[in-house]
Amino acid sequence: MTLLELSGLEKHFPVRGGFPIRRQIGSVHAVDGVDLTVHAGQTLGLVGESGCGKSTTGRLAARLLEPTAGRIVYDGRDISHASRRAMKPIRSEIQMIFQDPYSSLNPRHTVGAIIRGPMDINDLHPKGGREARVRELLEIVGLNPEHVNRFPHEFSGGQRQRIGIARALALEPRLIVADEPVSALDVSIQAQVVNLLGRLQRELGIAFLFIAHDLAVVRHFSQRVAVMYLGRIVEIGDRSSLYERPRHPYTHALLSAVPEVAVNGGGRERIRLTGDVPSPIDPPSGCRFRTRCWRAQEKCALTTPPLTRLPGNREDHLTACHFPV
Amino acid sequence: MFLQVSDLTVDFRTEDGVVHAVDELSFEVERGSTLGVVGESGSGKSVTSMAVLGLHDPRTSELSGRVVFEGQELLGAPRTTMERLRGNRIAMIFQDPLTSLSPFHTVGAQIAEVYRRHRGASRSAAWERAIVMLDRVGIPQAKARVEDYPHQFSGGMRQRATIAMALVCDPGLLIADEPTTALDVTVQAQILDLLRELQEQSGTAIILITHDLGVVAAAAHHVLVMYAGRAVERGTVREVLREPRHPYTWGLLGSMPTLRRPVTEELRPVRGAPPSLINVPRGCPFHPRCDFVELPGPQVCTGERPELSPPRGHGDACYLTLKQKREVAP
Amino acid sequence: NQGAPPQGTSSQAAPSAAASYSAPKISVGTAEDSRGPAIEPEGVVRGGTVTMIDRDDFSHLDPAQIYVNTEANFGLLIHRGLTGYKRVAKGEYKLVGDLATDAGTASDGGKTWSFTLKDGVKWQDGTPITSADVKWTIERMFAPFITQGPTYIQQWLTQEDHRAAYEGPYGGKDLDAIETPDDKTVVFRFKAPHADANYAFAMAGYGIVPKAKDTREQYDKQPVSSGPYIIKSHVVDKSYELARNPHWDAATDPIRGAYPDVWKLEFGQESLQITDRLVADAGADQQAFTFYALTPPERLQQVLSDQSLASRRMISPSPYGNYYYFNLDRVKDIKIRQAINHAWPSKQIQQIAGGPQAAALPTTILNENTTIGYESYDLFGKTAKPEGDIEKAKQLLAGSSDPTPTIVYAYNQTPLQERITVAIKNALEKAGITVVTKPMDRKTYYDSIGLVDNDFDLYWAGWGADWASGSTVLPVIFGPVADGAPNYSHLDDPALKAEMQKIAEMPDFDAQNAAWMRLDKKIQETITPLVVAENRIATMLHGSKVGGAEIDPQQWIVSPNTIFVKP
Amino acid sequence: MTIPTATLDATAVTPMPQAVGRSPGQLMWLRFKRDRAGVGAAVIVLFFFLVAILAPVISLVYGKDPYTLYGQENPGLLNDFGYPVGANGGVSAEFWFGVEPGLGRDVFAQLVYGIRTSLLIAVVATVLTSLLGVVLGIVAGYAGGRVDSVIGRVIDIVLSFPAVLFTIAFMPVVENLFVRPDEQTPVWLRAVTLVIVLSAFGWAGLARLLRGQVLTLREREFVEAARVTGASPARVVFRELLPNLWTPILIQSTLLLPALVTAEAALSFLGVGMIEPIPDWGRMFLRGTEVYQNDITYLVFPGVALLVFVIAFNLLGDSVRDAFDPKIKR
Amino acid sequence: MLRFAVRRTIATAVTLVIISAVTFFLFFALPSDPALLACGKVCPPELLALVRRNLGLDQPVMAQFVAWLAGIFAGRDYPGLGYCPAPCLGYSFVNRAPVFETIMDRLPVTLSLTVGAAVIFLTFGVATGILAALRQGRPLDKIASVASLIGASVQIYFVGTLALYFLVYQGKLLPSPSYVPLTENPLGWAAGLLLPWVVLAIIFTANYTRMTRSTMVENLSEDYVRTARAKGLPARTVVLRFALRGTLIPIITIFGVDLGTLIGGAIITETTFGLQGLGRLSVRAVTYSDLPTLMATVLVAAGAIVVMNAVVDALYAVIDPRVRLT
Ligand SMILES: Nc1ncnc2c1ncn2[C@@H]1O[C@H](COP(=O)(O)OP(=O)(O)OP(=O)(O)O)[C@@H](O)[C@H]1O
Ligand SMILES: Nc1ncnc2c1ncn2[C@@H]1O[C@H](COP(=O)(O)OP(=O)(O)OP(=O)(O)O)[C@@H](O)[C@H]1O
Ligand SMILES: [Mg+2]
Ligand SMILES: [Mg+2]
Ligand code: NI
Repeated sequence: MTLLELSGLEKHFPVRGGFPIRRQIGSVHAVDGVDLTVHAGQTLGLVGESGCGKSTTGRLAARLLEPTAGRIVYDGRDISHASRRAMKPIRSEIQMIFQDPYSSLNPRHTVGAIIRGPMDINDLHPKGGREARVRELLEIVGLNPEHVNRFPHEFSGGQRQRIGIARALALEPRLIVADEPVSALDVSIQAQVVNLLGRLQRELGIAFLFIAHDLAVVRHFSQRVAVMYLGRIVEIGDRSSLYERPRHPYTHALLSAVPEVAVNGGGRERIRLTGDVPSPIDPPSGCRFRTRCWRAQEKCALTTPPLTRLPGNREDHLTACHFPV
Repeated sequence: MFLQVSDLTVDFRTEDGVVHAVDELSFEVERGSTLGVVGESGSGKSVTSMAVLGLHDPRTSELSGRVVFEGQELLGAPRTTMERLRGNRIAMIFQDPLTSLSPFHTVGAQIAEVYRRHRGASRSAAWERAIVMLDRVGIPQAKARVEDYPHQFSGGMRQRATIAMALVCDPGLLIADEPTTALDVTVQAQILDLLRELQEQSGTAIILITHDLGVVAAAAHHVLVMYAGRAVERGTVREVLREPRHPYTWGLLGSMPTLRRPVTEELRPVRGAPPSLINVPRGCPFHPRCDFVELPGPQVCTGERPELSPPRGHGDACYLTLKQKREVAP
Repeated sequence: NQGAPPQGTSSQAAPSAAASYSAPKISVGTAEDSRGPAIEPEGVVRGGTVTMIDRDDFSHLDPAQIYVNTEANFGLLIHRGLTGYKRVAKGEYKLVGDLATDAGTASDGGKTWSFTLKDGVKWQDGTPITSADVKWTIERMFAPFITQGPTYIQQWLTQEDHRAAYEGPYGGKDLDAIETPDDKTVVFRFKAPHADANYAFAMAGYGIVPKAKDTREQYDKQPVSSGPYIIKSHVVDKSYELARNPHWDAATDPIRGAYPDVWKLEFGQESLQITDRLVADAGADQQAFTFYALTPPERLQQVLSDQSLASRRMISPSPYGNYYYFNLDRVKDIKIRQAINHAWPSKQIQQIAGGPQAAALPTTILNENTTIGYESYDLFGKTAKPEGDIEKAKQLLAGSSDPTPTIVYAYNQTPLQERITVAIKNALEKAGITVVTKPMDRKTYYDSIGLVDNDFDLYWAGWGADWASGSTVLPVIFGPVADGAPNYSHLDDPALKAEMQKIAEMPDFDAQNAAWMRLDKKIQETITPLVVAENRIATMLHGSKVGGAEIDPQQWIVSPNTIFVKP
Repeated sequence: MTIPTATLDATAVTPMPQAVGRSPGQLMWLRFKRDRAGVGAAVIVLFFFLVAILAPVISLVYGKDPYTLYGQENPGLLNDFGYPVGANGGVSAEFWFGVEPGLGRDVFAQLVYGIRTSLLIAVVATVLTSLLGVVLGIVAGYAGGRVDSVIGRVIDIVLSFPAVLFTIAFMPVVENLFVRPDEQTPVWLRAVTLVIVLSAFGWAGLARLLRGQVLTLREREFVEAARVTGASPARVVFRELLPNLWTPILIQSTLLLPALVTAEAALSFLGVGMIEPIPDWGRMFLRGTEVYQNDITYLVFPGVALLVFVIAFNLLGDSVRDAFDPKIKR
Repeated sequence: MLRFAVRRTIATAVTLVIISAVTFFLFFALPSDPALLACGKVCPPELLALVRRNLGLDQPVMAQFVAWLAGIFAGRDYPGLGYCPAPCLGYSFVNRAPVFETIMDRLPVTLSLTVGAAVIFLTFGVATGILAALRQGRPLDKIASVASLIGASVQIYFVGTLALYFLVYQGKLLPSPSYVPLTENPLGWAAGLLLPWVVLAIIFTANYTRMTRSTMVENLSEDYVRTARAKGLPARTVVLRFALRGTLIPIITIFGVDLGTLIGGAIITETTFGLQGLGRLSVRAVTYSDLPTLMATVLVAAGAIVVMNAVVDALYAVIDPRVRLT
């Protein structure tokens, strides 16, 4: 069942400049035509290199940003341009977990205040009162409920991320946009948090849009995975299909760049990309990956490959490439 | 031995107490080989590398032990000696390519400066050298980019520039402190390849510091696993990754998600949080988070602190017997 | 005149009985006295550069605009007039002819005055000064752009509203009342007798202006010199440099010594700093002195008790009158006015101003120093009880229309006046008077109290005689009641007016002065329109290499005429 | 949907051992307490406040008030020049700090009452300035766009406006505006005018600082976290941002206060401070610089009092800043 | 760079016009009538009207402001007073001179005072700041911080008065402060201004010492400084070429403000030392309701601050290549 659907979603940030009067002279095509769907109770992983527009997509999905174009349909309702008031009933259903466990918690609020905040704002009266609910949530995420009156700085990174998770859970959301929730954490703590999220999903049936740049982590937590490059989805598919039979050269490159613990793993073909991600202000024409793609041909520059199912792929495995691997 | 560190201890005096960042750490590096140092955040990896270069502020830190490089004792060596060695025989690459380059000077100037300082080269010769180095680390159109400022470089290019800067005097030892942590996977792969290439060309010894066992597997010959400022396991890459012996190494390996591990399986994190370095747990510092303290008996793990054994080859600091380890190892 | 804006204090002074100063002797000199050169001070040396330090630059250089003593004093260096005061000895002056051969000849009972110009008097360009220039000088003073200078001669020649009678020479019309029978003679015909007209001509305001070089408004910036110096450079509000005028001949000038070759004037220093500099007497400051920077009360003790300064000290009581005027429109009961006079804390104010050596406590309206034939009286027992007689004041109040009156006291808000106000309030309140103190903005102080329809009961103002006679004091401060006019009491009494008119026209100068003195007492006795305030005694210093420095007791400023520089 | 409770092992994570419950305020207090200079300064500042509050009591016990002209009423205290007769400015058992030259008031009583004036004006102006600065700074920073540029312009203009000239010119005008000509100018009017002038020109600096702070805070993820739960802009500003601005606000105001005390003294110097007979340090100090050659005592007492006061306050401000700034190690 | 210059010039001009307008209209609200002051003691109404007309005071305020503004660029004619050529800031009836002349006369004094003091307090402040940072926690650091605290707390009129008394009048160690044009006598220039410079420096140095120290401490722990040390560069180079560079930004920020304010006129300093600079000119202008002079000093004061801000912004880009000038 589709819970959230993004179609043709675009977000352009204005670039100001010009002379002598400053005006908009261009725009950052942070998100430039993204189509993806999140199924209820499932996780969609979103990976890609830094700056490719993952966070922007996540913010759009949580309606923290207003899309430039395209549609955001949540649970059958178009919320692309919904006002704050119109969003009110849905607000509690879409929550967010942030990348930085340090800056995402207000250093001047106690843990209790942080977790209770969303309930205050949305005027929720859970059974047993908010205080009890806060304690309950702390317990759920594996923190000592006695710590409600402490401040964020008294917690380690992993514990803080749990506080962030508890805050997101406070409104009993159906969808959580998790923007790189584990990137800032140490490996051992990262594993704790990933396990926690997995359990929450299983037990509470929450859907996740899980943003990360680490393909291995995404693989562990997502049923479906989308690969993003320069504002577009280049490949999206079921976990096993995508990891085992990636079709887009970029997905290939990403996967082969992940260092493996297994010594002399062998067998894996190693693809080394050269050069950098082009500027999102002036993205390449046609297929955006063509400037770094070893398979690129003339056609790639002329037409933009559509995100389609390639022959030999499973039904929901879509790829945007003219010359797939 | 090329570089021999023995019983290195680094303490920091802070407001809250003395931080025992590194505690009687010993290791060695052979000419032309790579030593991977792994451990979670705060385990003392960076402090160790900075100690080798003598970069700690003597007002807040206290160092003891021995650091012998090419037969020369570095701990307590006069400042001028250290200044002559740094950037010349021993070079360092830092974790964050954005902040470790001076934003105020051109990339070329920062590279050329090292060359002039240590080789007494002329301005133009040093500049030429900078271009050559940038070219060597794979910066396209090095001639044109040499006059750019760091902020005009992308993250990957900046890290290449720091590598160029480190290698400009053909150092015997390169300390790379998490050189790829801040970078994307594709760039990380490029950088690791580059380091390997350069090592093959000039036979530089490398200390590669990271918390990513995958990186170590890809780039190191030997591994040193650190926990709370101490070495808990040491050996060749194959030994440590294939047959890890210390429960902490197990934990590290277990918490790393990989592309191969079956997805149905949950990750096996090390439980708990890293220890305080001010009140390091008595005995084995890992015992509060260790699942196997009961096996050798709790008094044992909290009592005397375990040493690396055996002293050479694949060693670990744990009271479990090899047999016990084989039984409980995941 | 009202004197220059006071420095370091806003109160000005008259002599005290205790002080050992005698009032200056002023008499009219003969033609012989009017010959140059000036009498040399002892040990005079010619040449050198002298420096004068002061706070404010002069607002006017056009003689016709000069009324303030500082400007008049500076005018001595560049302007000459028909008559002037010649220093004969210390404290002794003679009114002599300056450009004129003598102090003038009156005829027609004082209605006609004639002067003859000396030979060899020249402008700075070498052209001779003629009677036409003198006539022109007076005529141009009728022009509308002349706003500041004295008006006596103009009024005497025409009428009280002299501008209405004649619009000045620029339209081509001349004034018949001035005759120039030849190049050397000039005759003034007044409407009424004025026995003291030769004193009036000694005012700097009647310094002459060359007819050929008159630039009207611009003349105020670049005057033509007839005196011993010419202005070499002038930076507004900052400095002057004067060099010798080659066409000035000492033999024609009985007044100006003009000993230094170069004058440097420096402005912008507060009197405190000037005093400190002169006390220090370091480097170039040894050749420095000040025209008008009185030693402020804060430095008096030091300056007066330091014996090493004795030779460089100049002391002179103020020739001005300082008064706290009652607004007669508001304080109508004479008993209250007299009660306040009795309660007045003169001694306290004196102490705040720096003590008996800084301020005298006069009891009369007319100033001892500038009144020929001065006689003292003490109506309010100030000599016996300078600190005020509260009991007497209470008695008077008890018998008045309002035993607990409220008095609105307006004052010029300077630090010193603030402190004086504290003492006044303190004293009057002891007598049962409620004092409302109103600090006024310095720059609009005179404007505010000058309004006839003001809301204050009591306020300070000063006035000084323009020459040594009551005729330039009483008829002025009790003159017409108008906005901006110096009759701050709003005393408007026809009988008094008539009496003053009568005295002014008395042909005998001495009799006139005696009459002014009697009127002074009568006014205080019968009307009590003011409280006579403390009068400051100036103490000034000069550098150790400055000679001949002396305070002109009439102008209350160091005269440039006798200054010389020791090598 | 119900959430099952206690599905997780709550002990999976052990709390960090050194994390004892301390709020930022408590932390600040702890750091502050350790700063001996700061505590000393705080004690002095407190002392000044106490003296200000207890001025009437002190005056009663001391037996003198700041208004009576003792020197003029009792002959023998002041000499002919108005200077105290006794040595050291007339310091005696009766007049602890001597007698004022000229008017002969009691210096001690004046100083004690003078604190009231200085403190009152400075405190009120500080509060007003901070309020204005905080409101405008936060609004500019948070609203951004046009509002920001308008406020930014106003800030620029206020900062480049010649405030002192303005004050000198308008102090009398304002007074004439509010007081009927035949009424006593109330004491508070001058004080109020001073406060208004000082605040009107003082807020811009703080606003600019806070605007910058808000700009960075706005980008912090906790603001987004609040917005994602549906928080209104008002809530974001007051509940999320404001608490984070207390530190700069507090630091600024503790440093602003002494600056205002000196500013008030400087205005007195230029003749637009408090008028006689209200005891005022600025004016006493100014008078001191005039009479110091004969009566240095009269300069020393107000001078030293003002100096100690301002130094103590600045020191306190510095200490508060240090206490709030974990980066500064002492 | 050129774009920046043009854009900032426009912005500066706009700001200055606004400030001028505010000043103009505010001071028009003053009760004292400039014409009355110009007119003199005895001032009949017709004469007053004449003065008004000559000074242009009979025009509506707005027209007067426009005339004043236009005069700056086109010059202005005053009937009865003559023509005031192009940078005409008006004609002062108090000084009886074109304001521009007076300003140009005072400016060298103020500039000499400012620049000399600035050189002292900048070099001295930064040097002690660096030393304090390097000797963090040592006696020198403590001394520097105590000294700077005291420096920041004292008043110019306090230090100035005492310095004058002890060094000039009593000690006779220094000549009494005065201004001699630099071109005339460089030594006399320096000697005459030495005391004001030093006194100003005492008060300003403090700020720089503190600022330099704290930013320096921060910068010394920057990664790139560590890199520089790891490169084997001598300590001196590390400090001066790397750590100091980042410290310069906050320093020039406050330096710009200080310089701007000082050029606008160090009122109290000039009063204390009897120097004839813009500060005293402005106070005098206020005291005498000399609107044209006042406007001009305000313009110079505000202009100095605004221009210094622009210069500082431009310097940011010179110091830090990351800063883009727009
Ligand atoms: N508010 C904004 N204004 C202008 N540009 C923006 C803004 N937010 C993001 N961008 C730009 O949009 C692009 C995509 O940014 P985004 O943060 O979505 O990337 P990301 O994939 O999340 O990267 P990362 O992995 O570094 O977090 C980047 O080039 C970024 O600079
Ligand atoms: N200058 C210092 N003063 C006090 N403590 C310090 C200092 N430098 C490092 N430490 C402490 O020493 C410990 C080890 O730090 P180190 O930087 O070596 O860790 P690391 O292993 O490099 O971690 P990371 O992976 O995060 O870089 C940490 O707890 C750190 O807080
Ligand atoms: Mg992101
Ligand atoms: Mg590290
Ligand atoms: Ni493609």
